[in-house]
Amino acid sequence: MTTNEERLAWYRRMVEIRLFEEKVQELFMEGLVEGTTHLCQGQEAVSVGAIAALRADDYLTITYRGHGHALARGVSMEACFAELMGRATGCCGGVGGSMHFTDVSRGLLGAFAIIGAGLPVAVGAAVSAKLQGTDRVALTFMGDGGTNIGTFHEALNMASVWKAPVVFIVENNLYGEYSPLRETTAVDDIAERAKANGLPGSIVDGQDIDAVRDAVGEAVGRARRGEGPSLLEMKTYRFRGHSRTDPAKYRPEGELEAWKLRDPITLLGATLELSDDDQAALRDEIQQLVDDTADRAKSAPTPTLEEIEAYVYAS
Amino acid sequence: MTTNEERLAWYRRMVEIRLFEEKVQELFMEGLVEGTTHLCQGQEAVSVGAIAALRADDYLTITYRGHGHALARGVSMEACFAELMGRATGCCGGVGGSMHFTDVSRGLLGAFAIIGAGLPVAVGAAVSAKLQGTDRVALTFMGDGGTNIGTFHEALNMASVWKAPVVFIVENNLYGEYSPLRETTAVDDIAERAKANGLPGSIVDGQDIDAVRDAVGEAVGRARRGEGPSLLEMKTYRFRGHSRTDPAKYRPEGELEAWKLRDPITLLGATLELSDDDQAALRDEIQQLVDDTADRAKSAPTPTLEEIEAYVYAS
Amino acid sequence: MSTQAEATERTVPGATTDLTYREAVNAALQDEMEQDERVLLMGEDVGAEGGVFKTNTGLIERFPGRVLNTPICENTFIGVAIGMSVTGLRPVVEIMFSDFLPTAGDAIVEELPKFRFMSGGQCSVPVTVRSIGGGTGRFGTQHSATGESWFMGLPGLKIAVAGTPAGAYGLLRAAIRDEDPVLIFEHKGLYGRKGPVVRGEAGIAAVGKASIDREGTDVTIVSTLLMADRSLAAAEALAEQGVSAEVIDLRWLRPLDIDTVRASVEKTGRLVVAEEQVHRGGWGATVISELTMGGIDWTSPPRAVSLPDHLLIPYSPSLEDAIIPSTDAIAEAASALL
Amino acid sequence: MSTQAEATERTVPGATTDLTYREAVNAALQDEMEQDERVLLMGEDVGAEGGVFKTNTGLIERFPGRVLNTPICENTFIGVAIGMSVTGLRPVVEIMFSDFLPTAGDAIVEELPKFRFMSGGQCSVPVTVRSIGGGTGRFGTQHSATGESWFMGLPGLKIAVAGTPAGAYGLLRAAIRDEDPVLIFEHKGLYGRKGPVVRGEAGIAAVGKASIDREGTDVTIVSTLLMADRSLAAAEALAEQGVSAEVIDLRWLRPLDIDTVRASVEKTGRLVVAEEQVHRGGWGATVISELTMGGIDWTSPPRAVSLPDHLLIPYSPSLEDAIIPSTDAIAEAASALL
Ligand SMILES: Cc1ncc(C[n+]2csc(CCOP(=O)(O)OP(=O)(O)O)c2C)c(N)n1
Ligand SMILES: Cc1ncc(C[n+]2csc(CCOP(=O)(O)OP(=O)(O)O)c2C)c(N)n1
Ligand SMILES: [Mg+2]
Ligand SMILES: [Mg+2]
Repeated sequence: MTTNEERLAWYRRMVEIRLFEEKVQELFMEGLVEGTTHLCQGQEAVSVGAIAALRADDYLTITYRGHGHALARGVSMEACFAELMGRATGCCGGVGGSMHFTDVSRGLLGAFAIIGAGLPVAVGAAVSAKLQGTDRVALTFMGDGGTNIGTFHEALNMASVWKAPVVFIVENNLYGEYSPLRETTAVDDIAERAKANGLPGSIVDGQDIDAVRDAVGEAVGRARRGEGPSLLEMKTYRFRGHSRTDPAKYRPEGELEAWKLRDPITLLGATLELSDDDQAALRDEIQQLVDDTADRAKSAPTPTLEEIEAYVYAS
Repeated sequence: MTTNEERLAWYRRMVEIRLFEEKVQELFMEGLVEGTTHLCQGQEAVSVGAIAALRADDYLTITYRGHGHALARGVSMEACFAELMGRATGCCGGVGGSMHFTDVSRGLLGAFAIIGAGLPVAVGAAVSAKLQGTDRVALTFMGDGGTNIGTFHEALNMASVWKAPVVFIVENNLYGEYSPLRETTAVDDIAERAKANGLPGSIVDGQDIDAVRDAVGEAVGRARRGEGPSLLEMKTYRFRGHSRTDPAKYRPEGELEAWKLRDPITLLGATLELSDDDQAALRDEIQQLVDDTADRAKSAPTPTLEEIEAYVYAS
Repeated sequence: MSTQAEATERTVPGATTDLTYREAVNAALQDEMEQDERVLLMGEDVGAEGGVFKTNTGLIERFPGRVLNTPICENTFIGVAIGMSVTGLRPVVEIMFSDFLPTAGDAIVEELPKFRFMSGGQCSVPVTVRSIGGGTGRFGTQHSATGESWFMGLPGLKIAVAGTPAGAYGLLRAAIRDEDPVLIFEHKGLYGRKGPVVRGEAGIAAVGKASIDREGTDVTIVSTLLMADRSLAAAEALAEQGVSAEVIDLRWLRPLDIDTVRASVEKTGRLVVAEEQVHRGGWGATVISELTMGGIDWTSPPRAVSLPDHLLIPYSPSLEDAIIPSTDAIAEAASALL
Repeated sequence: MSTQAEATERTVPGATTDLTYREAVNAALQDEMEQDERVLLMGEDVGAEGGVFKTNTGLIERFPGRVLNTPICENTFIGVAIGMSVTGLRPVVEIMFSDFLPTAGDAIVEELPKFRFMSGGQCSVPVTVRSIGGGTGRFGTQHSATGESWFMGLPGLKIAVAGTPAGAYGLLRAAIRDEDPVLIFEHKGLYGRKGPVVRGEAGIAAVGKASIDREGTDVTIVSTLLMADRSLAAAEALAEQGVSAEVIDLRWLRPLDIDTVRASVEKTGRLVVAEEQVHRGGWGATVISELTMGGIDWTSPPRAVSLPDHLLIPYSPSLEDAIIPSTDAIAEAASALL
């Protein structure tokens, strides 16, 4: 179904996200990015694969770990870099920072730094689409640890009861901050939690972008046909610590290495039959793009207090 | 296992609760009770049967629909009447009212007017008992509608993860206020929701006090042996509206009548082989007790502001 | 049931009629839903039986599909309303008792006011949250707070408080039309109170404008909700003693109409704030602080008539009455300034 | 990691030593857990790696079974702490960022303060909730609030705010020992700040007592948290200009030590409140209101240096710096009064 051209575009996008986030680390060292960041390295197949299943007029909400999702949705890389550097040209005018990448023009309604907060918003967008007689669908991303907060269940239940065209994507990367899933979560498979709220839940290999795309495509189709919400648990892994300051020493030895063997970029690359040279060339090209884009973003001004005052109230 | 003597005591207690609540309605008409009340008529087998499975040193938390539970736990009927009339001799010194019947000396730690709020407290008491090396158990009661609030899932998950000796009793009376279960809740059987949080859930006939006592006995035993929490869904029905002002017109015709055929008092009475005369005599005796107790309660003084000031801070 | 819907329907638009505070809420919902099909009402049991406080009578019949009963999950359904509002709808959320607002604490503190800002102004969030608070109902400690000042320190929100039927009508309509999130507080002790309401556009309140409900020259009484009602009664009593009290129903806590209050106090030199909340952390303290910082010339130090700082709201009826500021207490505080 | 635990362990009890604010928190937890085995620490990721802000270093090793990592569910784990506290334990709950307090809104507003009262005084609720707030970290709109005044209008609660290492140590120990629920606010911008701490009983703060951190005669500056630190720096700068400023670290918002503030302002006649929050609805407004109602004789009208009322906290570093009251801004406000 998916053409190899599209799959090559996914590959490109995943490499872009990976190198974008590498660059973020660099900019941090240079003092151009401050505060905190939560990288999604290792999880790129989830954002790129899932968002590939959406239509341009669909909605989505994401989290503080949202660089990849924003880029996957086509938010301008320059606006993302500018946001991280607090510039007026940032995707949130420089006031949001790393945790709030938003682009309403692309249906990306918000990125939330409070666990669980994005789910109800996605349910609301989905219900809204339905009430307005469109067949738009909403997608919402969250983490495994976040399924322990009440809002998760509340949102699933409401989506079910109101038959909202929404798809819940849980990126199960095995940890919530420093805590392994097992220590905080009473189930091993988050998909189990769907049933308690009357919706289908299934488990997907989050490192395999084709599997992600197919599963999300199916769920989105179901939602679009008015058959209701569903939940997909993506088994994945973050290659970095939880946030910038976390060296992730709590991981058992060998775990990271094992998961790196299933790097989603490598896995997709292998199926694309790209030669090592092709891959290297593509990477170089994207690296250049990333570096140039970051440079351009740097040169923008920071916003003024007058500018941002207009962001508080609409009227 | 249960002797007929005990079962007769249950019967008595259920009649007491029933007539207590009838009296509350009367006192309302007389202007002696104000505000609101949430009667448990029809659900008496749940409170009496479940609490019969507890030890005197166990803990429990209840809700605003808690008259029956407090009486079942042995809280003095006079203190309950006095509380409803806002007297200093009330079980909460007159400041709590109908929604907060509490008796810490009996392990009845609190009655909550906010949906879901009693569950974490019960989990905390259970964890506390465990950490302090006792084999005490906590029981917590809630309604079906209340299982849609996040705290419900949060509390179940924490109980599971921490293996807390707690038993969650959901009194599924088919409605949350004016809303039938189906309209707000994505599952028909609340017991389904246990699995999402890694604990066993089962369905019990809440009109059959022997079934209630047995199921709760088993769950309490399990908790006491350190085998973890569980959830029991009691299928039951409230004979009255949600609260004092609700005539319950939203019920489909015949529903109430059908459930009245399964009045838990009648059902237990039948197995006790009490003659009609015996039953009438018992009822009369209890009616007298209820009337006398209410009269005594009336004569107590209301508290002073100085008295209740001491209830705010302990130090 | 239908009598109320009829009562409000019979009203001629634009004309002044006497409505109860409850009817005024109902009329505002009706009129906004009629005029703008993007407006929805949602919350727990908002449909059947006209809702728990019978403010919604007739709406589910008149606007099928636009009155939505929710499960019990305040935090989530306000979040749902946010999602609706940024995609073309204008939801009105009912929170049955103001004491349940903290259950939705994240949605109210972190999401509603910040949503537009965090995006860099990409969207607006026209959500109205109605909530019903206040004492005198013998509902006890967890069902009697006004909650009116809990969220006043949150830029990004607007906050309205309805003290009269006219306020209940005009503020609710203004809230629904506003592009920003508005919390609007109703008082359950006022639902039966009757008063004049201008139905229609002319009756819509101006955002951020306090209402001078009675003019006077000796002392200013600033109040909200039930206290607005009692302050008017206190002013009557004061008039009999020859004291001319100006009564201001604040109507908005954010934006706060400090100018109207200042102008009044510049005239009277004296101020009583009458509030059904503890003074600390509330709008009353804010009003006094801002006037003082602005260098007002107090004829005598201002006073607050408030809930006691060392007590919670008890069930026991006589005690509940004893702690909620009475008409007499307000009048006495005003007299004491002269 | 272990260096910090060692650092605090090396301290001789009773002696004054220089500790960082972070070490002071750690020492308070250590000392209370050492002395009273009913004390527990619980919250998200409080164990591993010393917790997110490294305040808990060494505790999980030293007190096995008494440092409990929770799932992400703030409302529930505060409720769990209540259940523990009424059955013989003394839990200390960590809420990682003060912005997550609203997530636990019901537990904080409706349960913690009311639990004892609603029972008619049958039990006490010795729960301590530590939460870490404040700006300067570039954490953006949802992770930078101090939140200090959000709950100040709630009888039944006690609220402490730590502005110095001595406060961080002494207030936390006082909170844990108190029979009532205490919210204690730490400021993430202060963790690295060093200052003298009296370790041991003598260092435990008195409940409800503000601290005069610097004496002066011309102007009183009242502050909390990071602003306490900046107010001291402002007082230094003012001294160079020949202005003698008295700096009060309020330390408690409930009970509020209005007497200490009043005594100071009676002496100086001038007041600046320096607060990392908007003025409206906060402790600064309350302090000014209560002094004014008490009839204080202002030499010149008091001033507030606060967060802007019309802005939220932005990520962009230069803007964040621009809105959080600076040492200069505090000094200027004080100078302007003279
Ligand atoms: C209500 C709330 N509590 C706590 C936090 C702090 N926090 C941020 S991320 C995180 C872990 C989330 O884990 P998970 O959902 O698995 O997502 P991941 O970070 O692994 O993508 C926590 C506890 C928060 N942001 N919001
Ligand atoms: C957080 C919160 N939201 C709403 C309410 C109002 N309320 C009180 S009882 C109730 C229905 C509860 O239904 P259920 O859990 O089935 O218990 P039942 O009353 O049937 O025993 C509601 C919505 C509340 N008390 N708390
Ligand atoms: Mg995770
Ligand atoms: Mg029910």
